[in-house]
Amino acid sequence: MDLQVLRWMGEAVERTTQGQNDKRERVVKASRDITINSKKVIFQVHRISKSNREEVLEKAEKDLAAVTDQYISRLVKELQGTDFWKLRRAYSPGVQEYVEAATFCKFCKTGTLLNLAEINASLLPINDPSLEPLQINVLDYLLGLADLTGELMRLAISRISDGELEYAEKICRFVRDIYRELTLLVPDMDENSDMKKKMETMLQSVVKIENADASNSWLTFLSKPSVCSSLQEQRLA
Amino acid sequence: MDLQVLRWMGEAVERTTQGQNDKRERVVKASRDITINSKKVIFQVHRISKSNREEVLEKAEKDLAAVTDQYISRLVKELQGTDFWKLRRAYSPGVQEYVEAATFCKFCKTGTLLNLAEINASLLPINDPSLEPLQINVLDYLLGLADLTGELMRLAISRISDGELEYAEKICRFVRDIYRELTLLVPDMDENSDMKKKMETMLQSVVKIENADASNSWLTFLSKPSVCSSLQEQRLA
Amino acid sequence: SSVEKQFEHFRVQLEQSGSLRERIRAVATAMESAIRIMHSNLLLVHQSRPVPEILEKVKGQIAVLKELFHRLGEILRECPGQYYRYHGDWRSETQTIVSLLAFLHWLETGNLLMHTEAEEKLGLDASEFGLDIEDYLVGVCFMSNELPRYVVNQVTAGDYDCPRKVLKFLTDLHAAFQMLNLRNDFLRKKFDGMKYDLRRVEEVYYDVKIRGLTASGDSTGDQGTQA
Amino acid sequence: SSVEKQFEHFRVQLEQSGSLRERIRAVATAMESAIRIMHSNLLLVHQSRPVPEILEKVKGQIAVLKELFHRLGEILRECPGQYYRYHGDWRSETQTIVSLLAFLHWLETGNLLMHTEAEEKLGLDASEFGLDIEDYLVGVCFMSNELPRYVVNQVTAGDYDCPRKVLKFLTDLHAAFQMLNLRNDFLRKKFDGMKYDLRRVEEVYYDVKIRGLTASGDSTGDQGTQA
Amino acid sequence: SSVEKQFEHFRVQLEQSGSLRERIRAVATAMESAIRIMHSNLLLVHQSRPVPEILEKVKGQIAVLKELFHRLGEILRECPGQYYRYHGDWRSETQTIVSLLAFLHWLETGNLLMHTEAEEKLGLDASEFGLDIEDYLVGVCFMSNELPRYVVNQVTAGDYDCPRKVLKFLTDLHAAFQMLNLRNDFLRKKFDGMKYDLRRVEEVYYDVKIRGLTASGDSTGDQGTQA
Amino acid sequence: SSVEKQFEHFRVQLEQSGSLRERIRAVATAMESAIRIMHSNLLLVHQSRPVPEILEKVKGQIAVLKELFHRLGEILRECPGQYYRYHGDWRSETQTIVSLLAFLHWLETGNLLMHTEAEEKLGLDASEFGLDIEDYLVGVCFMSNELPRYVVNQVTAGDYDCPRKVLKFLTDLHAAFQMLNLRNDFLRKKFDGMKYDLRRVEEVYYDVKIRGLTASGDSTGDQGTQA
Amino acid sequence: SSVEKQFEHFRVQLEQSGSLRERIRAVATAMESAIRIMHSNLLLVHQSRPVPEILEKVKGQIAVLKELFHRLGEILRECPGQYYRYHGDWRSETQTIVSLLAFLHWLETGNLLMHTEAEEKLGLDASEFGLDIEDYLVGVCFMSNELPRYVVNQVTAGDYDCPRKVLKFLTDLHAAFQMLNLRNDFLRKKFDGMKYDLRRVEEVYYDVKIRGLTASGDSTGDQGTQA
Amino acid sequence: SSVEKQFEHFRVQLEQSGSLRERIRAVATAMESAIRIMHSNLLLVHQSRPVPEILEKVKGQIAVLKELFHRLGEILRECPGQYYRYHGDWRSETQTIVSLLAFLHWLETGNLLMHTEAEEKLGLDASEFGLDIEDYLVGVCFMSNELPRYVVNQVTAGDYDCPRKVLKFLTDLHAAFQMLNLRNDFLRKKFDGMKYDLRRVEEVYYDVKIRGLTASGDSTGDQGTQA
Ligand SMILES: [Mn+2]
Ligand SMILES: [Mn+2]
Repeated sequence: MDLQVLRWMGEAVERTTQGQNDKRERVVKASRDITINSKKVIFQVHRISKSNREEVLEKAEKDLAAVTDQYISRLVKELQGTDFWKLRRAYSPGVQEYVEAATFCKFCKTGTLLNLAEINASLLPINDPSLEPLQINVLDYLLGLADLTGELMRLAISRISDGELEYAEKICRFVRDIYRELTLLVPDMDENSDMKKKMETMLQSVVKIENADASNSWLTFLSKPSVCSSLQEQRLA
Repeated sequence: MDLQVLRWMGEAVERTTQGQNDKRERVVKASRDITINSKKVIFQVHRISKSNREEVLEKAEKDLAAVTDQYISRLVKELQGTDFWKLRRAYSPGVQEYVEAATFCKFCKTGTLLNLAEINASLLPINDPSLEPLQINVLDYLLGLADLTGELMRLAISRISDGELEYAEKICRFVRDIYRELTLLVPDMDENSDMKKKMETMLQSVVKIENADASNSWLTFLSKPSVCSSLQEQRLA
Repeated sequence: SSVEKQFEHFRVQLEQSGSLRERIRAVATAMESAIRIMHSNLLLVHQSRPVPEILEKVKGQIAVLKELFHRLGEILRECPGQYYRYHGDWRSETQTIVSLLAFLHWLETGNLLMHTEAEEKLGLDASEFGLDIEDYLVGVCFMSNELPRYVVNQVTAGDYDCPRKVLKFLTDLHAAFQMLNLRNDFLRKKFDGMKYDLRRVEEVYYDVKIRGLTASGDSTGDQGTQA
Repeated sequence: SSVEKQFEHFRVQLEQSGSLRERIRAVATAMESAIRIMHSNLLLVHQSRPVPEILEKVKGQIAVLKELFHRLGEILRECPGQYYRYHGDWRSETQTIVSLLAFLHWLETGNLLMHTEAEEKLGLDASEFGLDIEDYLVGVCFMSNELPRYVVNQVTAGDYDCPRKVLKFLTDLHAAFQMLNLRNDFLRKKFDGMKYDLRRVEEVYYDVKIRGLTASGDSTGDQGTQA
Repeated sequence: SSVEKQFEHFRVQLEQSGSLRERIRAVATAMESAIRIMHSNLLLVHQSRPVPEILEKVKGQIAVLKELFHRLGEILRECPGQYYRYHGDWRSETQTIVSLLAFLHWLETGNLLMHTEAEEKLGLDASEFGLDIEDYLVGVCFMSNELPRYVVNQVTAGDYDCPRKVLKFLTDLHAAFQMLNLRNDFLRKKFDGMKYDLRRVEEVYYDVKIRGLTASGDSTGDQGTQA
Repeated sequence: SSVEKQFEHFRVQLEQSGSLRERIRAVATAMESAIRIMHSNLLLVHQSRPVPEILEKVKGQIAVLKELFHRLGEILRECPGQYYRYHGDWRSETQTIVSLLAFLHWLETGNLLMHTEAEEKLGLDASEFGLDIEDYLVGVCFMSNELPRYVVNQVTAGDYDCPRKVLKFLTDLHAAFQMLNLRNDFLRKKFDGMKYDLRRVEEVYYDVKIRGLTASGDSTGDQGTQA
Repeated sequence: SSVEKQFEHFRVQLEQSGSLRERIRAVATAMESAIRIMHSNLLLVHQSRPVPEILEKVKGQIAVLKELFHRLGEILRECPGQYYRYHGDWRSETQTIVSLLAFLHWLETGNLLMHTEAEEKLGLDASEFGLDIEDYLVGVCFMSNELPRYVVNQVTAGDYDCPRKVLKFLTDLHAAFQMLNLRNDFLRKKFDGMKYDLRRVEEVYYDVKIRGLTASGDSTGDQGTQA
Repeated sequence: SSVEKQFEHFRVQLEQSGSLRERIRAVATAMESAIRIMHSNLLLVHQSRPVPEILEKVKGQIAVLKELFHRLGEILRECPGQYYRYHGDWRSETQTIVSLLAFLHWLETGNLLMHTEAEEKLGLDASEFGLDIEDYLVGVCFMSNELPRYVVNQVTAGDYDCPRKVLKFLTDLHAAFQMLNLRNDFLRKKFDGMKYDLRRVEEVYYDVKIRGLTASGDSTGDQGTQA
């Protein structure tokens, strides 16, 4: 065997895998930045209350647009020319969090679910037209959606404390619908062990909203003077 | 309920368990010292060679006697008046190592197994005659014996390298006998998961001696000029 | 050979202790069975059945347990000084028994079942076969786990003073345990769990208080738990 | 050689049992799929949709399952006496199916689905291919896990009498299980979990009670669950 | 109530199967004990004690095992069609027994103990209570684990032809197994381990060969293992 | 609703990819089967059977594998750009195939099978469905694991020059790998294992050398491995 | 020889650092003991005992801790620049101490105990032996865990303004933490837990508010916690 | 507010220490890379390439490492007294470097590389940024792991005196370590492994001796290792 051949091969391979490794690291970093900044958007949306709705959402949307323009576009740049599936593990967490943030904003604004097609359409402008455009895949979208329900749960509870009962009720219905739909989809998903874990968390979220909602409906009931009879009187005495 | 009663109980209990904990810690420490010093005795015995046998064993026996007089007697003092079984977990490691050292010395000196009864008899002098004397229990003895085989394996290998083939052969037979006897006993032992692990290690020791012994017997075979025919000649050429 | 003789001797010894252990296990299994029935009867307290009725039901089981401890004591008398060798074999049963007795005692008297009282009820004699203190303490921790549920069900049944009484009992108990310098072991873990019971009872008391439900003449006379 | 012949014989046998197992797995997968749809429909009960509507929806799936059990029975008829050899391959599906049927049955009638009733619904014949008792019992435990959530949602929807009914059902079920002397296995673990369901329902009942919500004549007549 | 009656019925059934299982476990424990003695005697082969002497010693244990399998068969006759329900309770004992028998057989004849021969030795009748094929195969794998050590000890004792014979036996055995399309289970794992035995024997053969020790007329006539 | 519509769309998509995956798995299973036969034939090399005979035997399997890769390529052509989505499903098979081919190639030529040569043998076309470099490298590591055993068996069969040749090959291969800056992953772990192969071959070479066995005219002409 | 001399030197050094570590551990054990008493006294706050009384009780322990930190500082002065070498040995004690001091401080003043204030109370001097920032932050997180329980008990005792004050404090604290870009470590995990405390306090505040319990002039003047 | 100011201050500090850590990690990564090349060159010693040639090759890498340690020292000078805070981040690299240097040094001189010599080679100054003793000792243990392989390959290459020299070196080294009373930690574990190296070298020495291969005038003059 010719050592030179081997050495040469070594170098060729080196170039390839080394490049891959560096790229992977950069993609991981991009993904991490997307995550952090998407989380900030979500945190911003949670500041919502009856009085500051418009203002909060406007800010959140601006922040989200910034995530798209700055961080998602960096990811797009890093990925260019690569098989999106090869590095999926590296960027999937960030994309999921981005989906979570985007759908969360949309729901708070319009009460509807932001579709995958809509998200992907919104990404087209930041893609380099000469390359295959980055398109978020179904799996990451669904994984992001699963996390969305956790945020909606928190939102519902804070809305209840704030007295916006109907809104909470609406959230609750929405979450239940998503949960049901996902129940049917999970078994068809690629590697679904993550998703299965998320489904359990989601069920807990659903149950939590239900409980908060329940105690609330009893409490509203209680606060009606006609009904809360002796108990309330006792307290007032 | 009377808080005073509770407090009182608390203090009483405190006294008891606190005393227990301190004693346990002291016993653990005594056990650790026994372990270290028994290991030193074993290390000393491993220095043995054809030329220094007497001298090495004499030194080892002196060291072992020192372990008995200084460290085992401290354990005896700590344990006095206690149920030996209650604190067994605390002192068992030390006692096992002591058994290992004592039986190792004895085997090297006489080629026989030091009995439990003999060990326990040797402990009587250091016991306070007014109290129940510390007696090593069967389980700790057997656990120590299991470790002994590991030391014997090392000894056998070094004896083989040193050319004392018959001695190694003898060790090998002795270890096999102990292994066989223990095989029959293990299932009857109290909590035998430790012992089961040790049995596996012991089997490995046995196999190791066998392998060393095997390669040795080929080598002795080889070194007889009448047999080592062409191969040897090739080398000499 | 002498080696063989020694090992033969060991084999006999170990078989003896093995059969002893088997007899102990048999007693422990019988305990388990009595515990199951006793526990099942005690659960009726959550359905707010009167304490005397429950006491009546479990009395028989206590007698059974006493008898079993007697039998255990006799077995152990065959191997003096080896209590702790076999302790692990009836330990968890003993802890559960203490928890049941302590709960019953609290229902009757509102007081903590003391260590000596527990020994007495089980016919144990500390001088030869006593109740291990740590087992007693673990049993008391187990008992505390039952209290939040009891409080919830009593309030449901209209006994609004119950949370206050249980809270006082549990607070004192927790404080007493806090004084102990526990090693980092099973007992410590169980005790660490007690604070969740305390917290839950505090929350029920809070619920009752915030709704002004305590004032009423609730002290249900048929309960012995007068703190 | 005879060794080769023997191994050739083994190869054939292992392939036969392998392909049998594959056919069983295929049926089990089909069951899983039907279960998934049925479960998804059953979830609507938490949104307080009327029981008859839900029953209507799941009826089709029950028929599918019956058919699948029929097919399973036919496969097993090919290897008489080996029911328990392959049992593990459809076990967890069966348990889930029992839990769904038992929940439905309880919604309809307020009663526990009996073992024989479950066999009947699935077209099983105990004499040749019956429903394993332990599977049935595990299924019932699974069903109990669903009840706390159901109770909470019913209360939200204004059915304040539901906790009382469920509590009674669950208390009785728990007591019945308590009679069984369960080995330390999966079933035992599941049963041990049932007490958390019980506790949770007690707490909801407590919440409802402490707010004085029970008195009203709310018992929603459109539900079959009259305990 | 009918629920109570059902659970009473279950209680009886579970206790029956529980006691059956206990009886099976008792037989399995007795097997274990006979295995232990047999194994201990078989260990003498590593000290190059003559095979006939060893055979003599273990004969008694084989008779004991045969009797125990007979008893097992009788217990299982009480619950027809449930062989595989309880199979796990005597499975590992059976596998060890096969491995011991196969090793003995190989020492005597140099051949592999066939499945039917194993059944015969244990008095099993395939038509009603046979030897499960996978258990037989696992047992054969276990036996292969013993061979490397045997080879080493035989070489030490001067039997330089042993590695060649064992290597041939093991190579053929490995090839025969290779034909089976094993599922990814316990048996597969055990079989995967066989290649380490093969490799170890190859290395001993290598050691012997490289030292030029094979040529001599060493074939020790007192051993039945003529491949 | 639009939500339902979207999810319905997803369901269709996922089912499509699910069935694609199933078809891929079927191909991978067929590969596994061919690998098993090929491997089993290749094992004959350890019994020092002539290389040409072995090559003859495995040729058929290589053709089968080529065909299977072709089929895989066609399936993947249905989902352009998703090679790496399904990669995990045939990955380990590919690695094993590379290891077998590389071993064969080395037997024939004494050289390392290059990446492009491997692709060629399998009919792969890098421009659309190539051989992943990491899979190739892992396969080469696997191949190295086989060499120590081969050396041992060759020496046993009297080929004393084999260790030197293998040692040279393995040293060069190890050095080439050392140049790669491997991530801390599976490949790295496999490569780390290569040094044990190297060490073992060094030791065999040492054994042969220290006994002066190398000088003889050993170069067995029927082997292609002339370094 | 020089090697021996070097190792002799190492032996001395390793023994020195070993004994240093032992002395540090002894101080840490003494801290643990003081912490236990202090914690036990602090628990009285949940029984709504007046803050000044509690402060009186714990003052002694703070003095003890200060003294112990002084001793620690002296030990560390013996090995300048090695603070972080031994840090792990007193770390968790320090965190608990910060949490207790911070809780006390909040009870007294309604403010967050600042890092410098904590150093001051413990007699630490940042220039040579300061309080590690991460330890301080973990301690603050621990303190937040105590607040929900405190709020529940205060409301029970009639202090309806407490939830509002605590909620404000906790919200600000949470927001302040949010500013930090925490690594994915222990501190981050503890901080993540803070949101559950926040949520629980929100719930109590909500309970109190919805019942119109806040308006009253309840602010119990003997408490320093005026936000 | 002051709280905000404090947290702003923390944010800055945490970011500073975060970026410091990142810079340290970057240096450590660069070290790793140099180590890899150096190690790869050093491996040539197993192919019995002359030591001077190898020394020549690695000289460059040592210079690189020296430069990197210099850079590390400068980073650490920014945070005086925090050496041990970040120690974990370059620890394992340092240990490997010591092992490589010690091996080289032994090849050149036949002596152990002393701690001060190692510091000197790396341009470290004990007074401000020294080489941790435990890291040095672990490195020496790593070096010992390389020796058995070296001995085997030297003997193969005809250097029959090498085993004796290495054995003497290793025996002394082992004895020196034995003097240290090591805690039960990583270093202890590594040292425990040294005895296997010792044993292996003993075996090679024995092989060489028993064949009478030592007497010859083999001392290859181009090697510095004259013990
Ligand atoms: Mn989220
Ligand atoms: Mn030892």
